[in-house]
Order: sequence, then C-alpha cells, then structure tokens
Amino acid sequence: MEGVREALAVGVMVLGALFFVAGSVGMLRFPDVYTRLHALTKADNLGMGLLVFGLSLQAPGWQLVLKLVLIWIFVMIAGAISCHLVAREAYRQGVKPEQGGDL
Amino acid sequence: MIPSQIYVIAGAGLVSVGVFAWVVRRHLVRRMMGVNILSTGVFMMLIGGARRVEGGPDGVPQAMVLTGIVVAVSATALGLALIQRIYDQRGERSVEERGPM
Amino acid sequence: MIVVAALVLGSFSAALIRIWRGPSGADRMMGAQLFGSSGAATVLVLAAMLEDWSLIDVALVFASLAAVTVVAFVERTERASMPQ
Amino acid sequence: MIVFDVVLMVTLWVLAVGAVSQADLFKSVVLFVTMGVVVAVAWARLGAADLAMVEVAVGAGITGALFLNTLGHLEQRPGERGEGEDTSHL
Repeated sequence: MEGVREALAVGVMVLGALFFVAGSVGMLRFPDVYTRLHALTKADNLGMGLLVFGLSLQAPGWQLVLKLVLIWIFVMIAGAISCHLVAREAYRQGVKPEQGGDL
Repeated sequence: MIPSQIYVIAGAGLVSVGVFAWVVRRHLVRRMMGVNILSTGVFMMLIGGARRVEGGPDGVPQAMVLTGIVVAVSATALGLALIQRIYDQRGERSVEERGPM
Repeated sequence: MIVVAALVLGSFSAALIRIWRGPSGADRMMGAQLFGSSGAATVLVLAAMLEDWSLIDVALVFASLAAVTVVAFVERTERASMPQ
Repeated sequence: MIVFDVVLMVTLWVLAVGAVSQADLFKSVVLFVTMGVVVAVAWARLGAADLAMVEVAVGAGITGALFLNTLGHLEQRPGERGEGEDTSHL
C-alpha cells in the first residue's frame, strides 16, 4: 500500500513537471504576446496543481496538505491577475495580435 | 560538505561583478544595482561559510544576514530617492550613461 | 524525484531565455512571472527531496508575492504613458 | 544534488552579469528581480528558510518595485528613451 502511494506520488509529480515544460515550450515557440501568455498561465496552473497533489500524498500531516492547497490557490490567483494586467498593458501599448491561422 | 564551497565561490563572483558595476558604469541606477549585487555576494559568502561545520547551519550568520538584507533595502530606497531628486534638479544629463557625474 | 527537479529547472532556464531575448517589455515581465511560479515549484520539490517541510512556508511567500512585481510594472507603464 | 547547486550558481552569475551589462535599463531591472528570486532558492537550498522568506518578500518584491518606480520617474520627462510608450503628448 505504501509503495503504491509512493509510486503514484512520483508519477503525478512527473506529469506536473511535464506540464511545466509544456508551458515553457509554448512560451518560447508561440508567435505573439497573447498566445504566449495563454500557454504560460494555463499550463503553469495545472502543473502546479499536479505537483501539489503529488506532494500532499507524501506529506506527513494534514496541516501541510492545507498549506499546499493554499499555495496552489495563491499561484492561481497571481497567475490570473498578472496575465490579465500584462495582456491589457500590451493591448493598450498597441501590440497587435498575430493574424492568420497557420501556426 | 562540498556544496558550501560552490556557494562561497559564487558569492566571490557576485562581489566582483558588483564592484565592476559600481566602479565602471556611469548610470546612477545601475550603480545602485551594482551595490545591491555586491551585498548579495557578501551575504552568500557568509551563509555558505555557515554550512562549514557538520550538524546543521550556524544561526549567528543567518541573523546577521537577515539584518543586512533589511539595511540594504533601506539604503537602496534612500539612494533611489536621491537619484530621483538629482534628476529633478539637474536634468537627465546627470544620470545618463555618459553624463558629467 | 531527480527527474522532476531536472524538468522544473529546465522550465527555469526557458524563462531565462525568454527574458533575455523577449521582443517587448511584456514578454520580459512574463518571464519574470514564470520565474515566480517555477521558483515556487522548485522550492516545493526541494522540500520533498531534503525532507525539510518548513520550506513550504517559503513557497507560500513565493506564491503570494508573485504578483507584486507585475503590478509595479503595470503601474509604471501606465504612469509613463498618462497625459499630464 | 551537486548538479543542482552548480546549475543554480551558474544561473545566478549569468543573471548578475546580464543585469550589469545590458544597455536597456528596463531589461536589466527585470534581470535583477529574477536574480533575487534565484538567490531565494539558493537560500532555501542552504537550509535558511526564514532568510529565503525575507529575501523573496523584500529583495525581489520591494526592491524591484522601487527600481521600477525610479524608472517610471525617469521616463516621465521628454527626450528619454521609453519601452515603446507614446511620449509625444508630454
């Protein structure tokens, strides 16, 4: 039972780190500011959630699980706020979205 | 403990970069940044040296560095306020990269 | 565990590349924000690797202060482009 | 584990050199804030958790806000180079 929980925790954490890498690759490869923001914020929220889930399977107490969930909520709030503000600032400074559908 | 030596060497590198920025660069904001990098390097040398003995890090350098961080931030705030004041009084030539100061 | 740490550090260096050659200021700010969130993830992985669970408080401060610099950036650019 | 240390320190040094040697002042301020975050991770690695907390709150948050505030003050005047802002109405 303990070994199953350990393996599940490590698997979930590797999946979350893969989501982080996917967000970073999207941020490096996408053509303009808005798509880069999109890739970064969404993938980071999900990757952080999976990482928190994997860690809370290993944590030695329920207080730590509470703190981990609080970290996830804070990361989501900060991501949403900063994504909105950066996108609005870029739009007001006249950064145009990339036209056309061929990525 | 092998890792602490890496941190001490990196702290020495940061000190050299900070001294370079402080002495060579002309822009006042960048000089302030150089002083900050210098203080970060000194803190990192102190904390890396605190891991030298076995059985947990030493507490006294951590308390000193904690005080030093707060003092560095206060000095940075004062310096930036002075830079803004100099800029208001003397115009933009005084803070540019090739200014007269 | 080592794999997770390596992947998160890879994300870290991707943010570094984006800051270095981001075409506009918004891109650089985006890279700084990725540094905030992946820094929190790095501290969490470090807490699990070192079995030192007090590092979770550090990650909490990371997460709750990740938006301060972005708000300062937006306030600066708004004030710089505001008509007097 | 030693690979982690070396990668962290090399990243820190590259960020410091970049923050000092960039021509664009805004870019160097962003690199400086990023350097504060990396220093906080290094102190979490060295076992100083309280120091990492203070560093990320004060060193990366407040110092970055102060530098950005000073840049905004310097760019309010005409003739100064901006990051693409429209300063023709000033």
